[in-house]
Amino acid sequence: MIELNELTDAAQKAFPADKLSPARDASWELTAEMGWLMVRLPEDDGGLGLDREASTAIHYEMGRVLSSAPLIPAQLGLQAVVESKTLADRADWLERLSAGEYAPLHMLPAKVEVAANGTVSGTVGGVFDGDMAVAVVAMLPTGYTLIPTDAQGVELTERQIWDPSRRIFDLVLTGYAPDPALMLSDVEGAAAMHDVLGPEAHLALAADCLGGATAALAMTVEYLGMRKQFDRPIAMFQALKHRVADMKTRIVATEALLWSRARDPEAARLQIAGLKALATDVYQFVTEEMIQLHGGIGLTEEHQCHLFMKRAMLNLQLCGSLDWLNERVGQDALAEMA
Amino acid sequence: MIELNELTDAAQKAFPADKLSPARDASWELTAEMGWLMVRLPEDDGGLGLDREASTAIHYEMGRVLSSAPLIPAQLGLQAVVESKTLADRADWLERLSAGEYAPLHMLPAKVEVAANGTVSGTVGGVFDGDMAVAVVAMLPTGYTLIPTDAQGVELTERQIWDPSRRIFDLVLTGYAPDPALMLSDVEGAAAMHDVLGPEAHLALAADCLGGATAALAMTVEYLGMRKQFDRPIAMFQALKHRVADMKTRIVATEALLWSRARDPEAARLQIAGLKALATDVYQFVTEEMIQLHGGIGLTEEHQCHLFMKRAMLNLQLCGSLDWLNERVGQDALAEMA
Amino acid sequence: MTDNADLEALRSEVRGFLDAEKPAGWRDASRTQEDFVQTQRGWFAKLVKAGYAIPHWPAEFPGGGRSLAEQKVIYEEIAKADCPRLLLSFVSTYHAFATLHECASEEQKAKYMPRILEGETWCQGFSEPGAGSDLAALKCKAVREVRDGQEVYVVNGQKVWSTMAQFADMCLLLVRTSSEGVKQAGITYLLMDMKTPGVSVSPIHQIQGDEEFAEIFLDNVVIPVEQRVGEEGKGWAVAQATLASERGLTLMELGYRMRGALSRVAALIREHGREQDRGVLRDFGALVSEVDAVCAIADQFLDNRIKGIERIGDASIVKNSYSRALRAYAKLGVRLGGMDEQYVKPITFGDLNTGNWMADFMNSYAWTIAGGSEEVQRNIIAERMLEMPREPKHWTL
Amino acid sequence: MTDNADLEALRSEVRGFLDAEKPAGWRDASRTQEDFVQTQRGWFAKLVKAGYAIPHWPAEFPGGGRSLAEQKVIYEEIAKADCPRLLLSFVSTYHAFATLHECASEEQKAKYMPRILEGETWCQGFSEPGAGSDLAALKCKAVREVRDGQEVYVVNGQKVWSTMAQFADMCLLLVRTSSEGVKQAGITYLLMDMKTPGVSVSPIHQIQGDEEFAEIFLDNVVIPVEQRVGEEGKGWAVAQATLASERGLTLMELGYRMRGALSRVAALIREHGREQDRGVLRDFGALVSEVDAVCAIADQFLDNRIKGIERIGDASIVKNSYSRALRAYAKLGVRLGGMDEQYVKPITFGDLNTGNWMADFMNSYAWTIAGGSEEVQRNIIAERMLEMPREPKHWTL
Repeated sequence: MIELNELTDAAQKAFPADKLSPARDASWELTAEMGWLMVRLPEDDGGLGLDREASTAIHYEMGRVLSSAPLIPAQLGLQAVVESKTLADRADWLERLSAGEYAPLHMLPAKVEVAANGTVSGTVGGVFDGDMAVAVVAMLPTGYTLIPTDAQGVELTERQIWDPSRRIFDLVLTGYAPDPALMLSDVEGAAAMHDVLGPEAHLALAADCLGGATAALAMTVEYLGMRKQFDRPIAMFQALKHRVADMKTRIVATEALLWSRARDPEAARLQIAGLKALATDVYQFVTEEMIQLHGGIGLTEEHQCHLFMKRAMLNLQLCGSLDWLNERVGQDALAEMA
Repeated sequence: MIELNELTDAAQKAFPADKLSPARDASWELTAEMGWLMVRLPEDDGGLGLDREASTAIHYEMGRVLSSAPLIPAQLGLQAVVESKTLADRADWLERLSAGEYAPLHMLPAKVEVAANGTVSGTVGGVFDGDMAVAVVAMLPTGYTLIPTDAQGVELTERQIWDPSRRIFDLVLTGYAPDPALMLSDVEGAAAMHDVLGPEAHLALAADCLGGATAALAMTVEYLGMRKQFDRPIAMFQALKHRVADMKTRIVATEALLWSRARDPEAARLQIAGLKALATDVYQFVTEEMIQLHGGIGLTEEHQCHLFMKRAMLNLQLCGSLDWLNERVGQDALAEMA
Repeated sequence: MTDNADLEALRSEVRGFLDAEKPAGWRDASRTQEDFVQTQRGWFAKLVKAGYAIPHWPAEFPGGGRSLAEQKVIYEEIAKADCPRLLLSFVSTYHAFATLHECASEEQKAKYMPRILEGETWCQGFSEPGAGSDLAALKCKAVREVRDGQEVYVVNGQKVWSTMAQFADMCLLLVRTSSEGVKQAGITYLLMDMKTPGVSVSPIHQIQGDEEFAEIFLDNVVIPVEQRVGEEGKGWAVAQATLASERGLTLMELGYRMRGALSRVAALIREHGREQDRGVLRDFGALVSEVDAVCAIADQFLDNRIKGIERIGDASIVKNSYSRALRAYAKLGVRLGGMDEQYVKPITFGDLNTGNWMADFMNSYAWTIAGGSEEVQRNIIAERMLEMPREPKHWTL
Repeated sequence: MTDNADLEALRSEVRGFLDAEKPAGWRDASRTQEDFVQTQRGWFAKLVKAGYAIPHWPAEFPGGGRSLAEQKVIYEEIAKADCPRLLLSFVSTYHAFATLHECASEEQKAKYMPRILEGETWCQGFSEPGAGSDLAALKCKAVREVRDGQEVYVVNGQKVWSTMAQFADMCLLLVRTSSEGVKQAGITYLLMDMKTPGVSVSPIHQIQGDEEFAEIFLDNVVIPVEQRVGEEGKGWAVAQATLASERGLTLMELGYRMRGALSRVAALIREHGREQDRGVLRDFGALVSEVDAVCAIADQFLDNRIKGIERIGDASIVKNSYSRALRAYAKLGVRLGGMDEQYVKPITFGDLNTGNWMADFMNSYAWTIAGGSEEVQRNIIAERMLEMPREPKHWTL
């Protein structure tokens, strides 16, 4: 518990609330310095061996400042390597990654085909900050694998996205021949690995959403208290107060679920998927209200409202959309309650 | 236009707003006296030959006072007879019905089976005020037909419903042998007749909803102005004012669509189905807000709020539920926009 | 605080009790108000005997002296086992108890506490027709007189929304003894015997058919001064003790019950053949997660109370989260049930997630209106948690 | 009023014109602000020539003297033919025209009306950073002086949310000439040449990439007294004429455009293989009916204006209905488009239902915020239509 507070305090000091989306490269360095790349690395592998609650706390803080450093994909990539039972140079990779080299898990589906000769062509989507990646952890039809970004038949193409706090690349494969030494799992192992990585990704994204939503709410409350119309602070208008109260209520309840899931090692995969769905829904709701309650200023790039909204909209699509996740949660609950 | 105002004025005089859900039998007699049973009967058949706008105006007013007289099913039953090309004693029936005899169209699906010998067994649902019906216009697998309520194998069973402003019966058929002389259509003709009756039913129900919603809004505004809390009328609380404004906005916009459809003889079947869906949705929304804004008193039977809510909830289910109708409207629009 | 092993031991002890003693078919035995009262009294007596009815009372009472963490375990298990809620004895064991325990004289305590354990039913006479959420605006008038040599209050007025007053033996009564100064100042707190001449009770017919609440009419009701709790004119402070006595446990319990009752929605989906309807699956999935969040926030609220770090407004957030989810739950049921739900079915008295969807739907409004409406909770959250300005006290148009 | 046969004749005449002259590929020719301005100017000139640009002007102007019913026909047909909206010339042909026509001197009319027809662009200098929906709280200060023997106003201050001010030749400017009395009293109305020294314009970067609005900075700008409309200190009344000049036609036009653009949602449903998703079909169906209702209410509003039976608040209802539907439309698109919509696509300047769903979604907020926010409209509906009490003027906490 104390450890968690320390993590949070340190994060808030390193990334102060008044500086949204600080420069990526410096943030990434700071992230490495803080030891956050090693938080979830087991102690046996030279890491800190902290649990989900710790990483959730960090992702929450990074969400709060709309961090541009790709800590979530980095953590997931590292975890894939940790989990791997087939990677040849596992120890070497772990050392490199915890020292700051970057091998992200991609956060959007891979649309690839495997030719008869085993080469792979197509696009692996959602590679955050591909420009600084030495390799990408990709889920291919043949299993999870590390794909070095400088390998033959591999190209990274940046895709312009609405969210200015992050950068996304496609990993474009053209007859890429996967290196057997870099396989992280075979086909059978892929499902098990997916069951590990999926909930981690969802938990991290939910934390990002709720950190962001909390910051968005605070900014909105502050603005309403400051801005005057019709000779009074607009915070005095009850209709606006009630809307802010609903923002607060939804954030706080969803946050309670976040911590409850983060602390529960038994939480089922779809329980965490449902949390991610709910958290993204709340984040969108909060940022929509934020824009409306800010009035005209919220529609200008000069103000920071839109950064929250655009991040919320992107989070809705990462690792499964709201529709997709809710449908699966519903299906699963239905089956369970048969 | 003037004619319409006259109809509306007469209706408001005959059914004053401060007397909700007046006794059924007296209302039914009054309805007949007002000539409303003959409104849509063509002049050639001895009726008033008025158009949809006129009947819509009347149904709107009847919705406003939560009328317990079954004018909608009566009008639809009459129209089925008007449309019939096969009914033997058509003229005779028209005379009887316009004189006040009651042969309603049922407003919920028939779940019946036809035996090899042509007899029919099962339940025809949604017969309003079956106790006063001489016959029921039923859509059977063999076509539309008049089923006399005193025929062999025919029984009416009242079903207790939440809505206290109306009474619904099941028409239970047990080996009922349809009378060929009472057939209103054959199987082929049934679809055409359905295309006529469906939009009429939807338009009438939409009018009922919007009349009711308008009355519910007026009662709510009055209550808020009267009721004091924290030393002021609660109508002063802006959060409540904004909710009332949204009630008003949704009602008025949907009402504009009601009149636009009522006046347009070319309106497509699914356009009117969509109107019914929207109007029921608005009615539910308005009555939910009505209850909440009335506070505790709205939860007691002594107050009239619940009458509106229960009627709104039943209207949602008559002649196609919200889900069912929206799905069809969506499907149709999708096909049309191919 | 109690350590985890102890809590788990208690948990399995409670489970054992519930396995053996869970009242079978209690819903069917609650289809009328009278049956409901019967069922409730029997269940309360069983819990008293087992030592689970009053875990929050001091240790001198059998079954008392439990930590909040222990209380939570007991409530959780009762909810998960889907046993009846202790509705009829709620006012006596929580409201009356807290009032007596914190504010009453030793004589009053000695007289009433044991009677509560024996099953005496209490009701609360706080709300009035004109006051609503503005409780302190109450008007029920008490005049101090001497009658037959005894100092008494003569009370006239009306109370409303009194839970189960029609079955109550005693009433926690707020009256106005003065109209000077601020409205909170002239309020006095009395304990009233419901059999006193001049007291009449009339149940409120609720729109879903339940009669959970009643009106109390007071016509020259004579109450001895000894029945006063606290000083004259200081009743408002006593009322705060009454009102603060419980919230967290109930909402946690109700959250778990709603979580369990999600299976009713699942059954409805199957019954109506909507298993392949992706829209319905999504709506159901979203509801499942929302209900999970309600359980989590109610849990967290209790944990914070246990740790002593509860803040103003926390309870409002729990209440609004719960009532929002309850509404969504009931509305989904009404929608999926279609026309079937428009036909009246027998209700279960005093139950919330009954699967009688229209009744549940209408009942859900009790949660957004009673006990401080949703709107009042929003004010609290905005003004007292987020420190936005309060509504103006004085104004002109 | 015009009779139906005449209206139908006009309708087919307009259709004939649009068939022949509809600017092909105008969306692709509006991908940059400059191209957009070019496209708009060309289309306006064409409409002026055809006599459809200023149907609401008096008959002495070519193409003027049309009834509101005729104007409606022209707008309807332009919308249904999916031709560009006349955005760039909107302020000049509506706001500037109404102001000149109703309140200006003969000299002013004679000078400016023809220039508008020739394509002169006007902007509106009303809103200020501190004022928002509380327009009369404006602070931009004008001091009357004599300079070089001429009576002038020297203006200092800032305006914001001025549509297309970066391309404007002239500005309808509200300034404060006095701070005595109520805030409405000290406002004066000026016509300002945008090329006057001290005027600088800086476009506002909107969050969806458009630059429809600009800020205007006024640094010792000298405006001759002859450029004043109405008396000094009476500018608020003149501003009402400006603001009342249009609302109905635009919303009717936009309603029809949204109705037409529903096919974009249909295309999206097919593109993403959601044709069998019953939830999506329902959401789409509900949206179709909601948009139909928007068209109906906008239509009815105009009909009521034609009949002279418009009431206070009607316009607010139309605006909130439209903006609610527009939001739902854009959100459904963003949702159905999924990740595809998170990648930036080229926007169409000055367009609303572009199928660039994230841009449309963000742009939809302009309709709930600008021109009297959704909240201000709600106040108008509650207070002025439903006669609920206004917000208190004076208060203490």
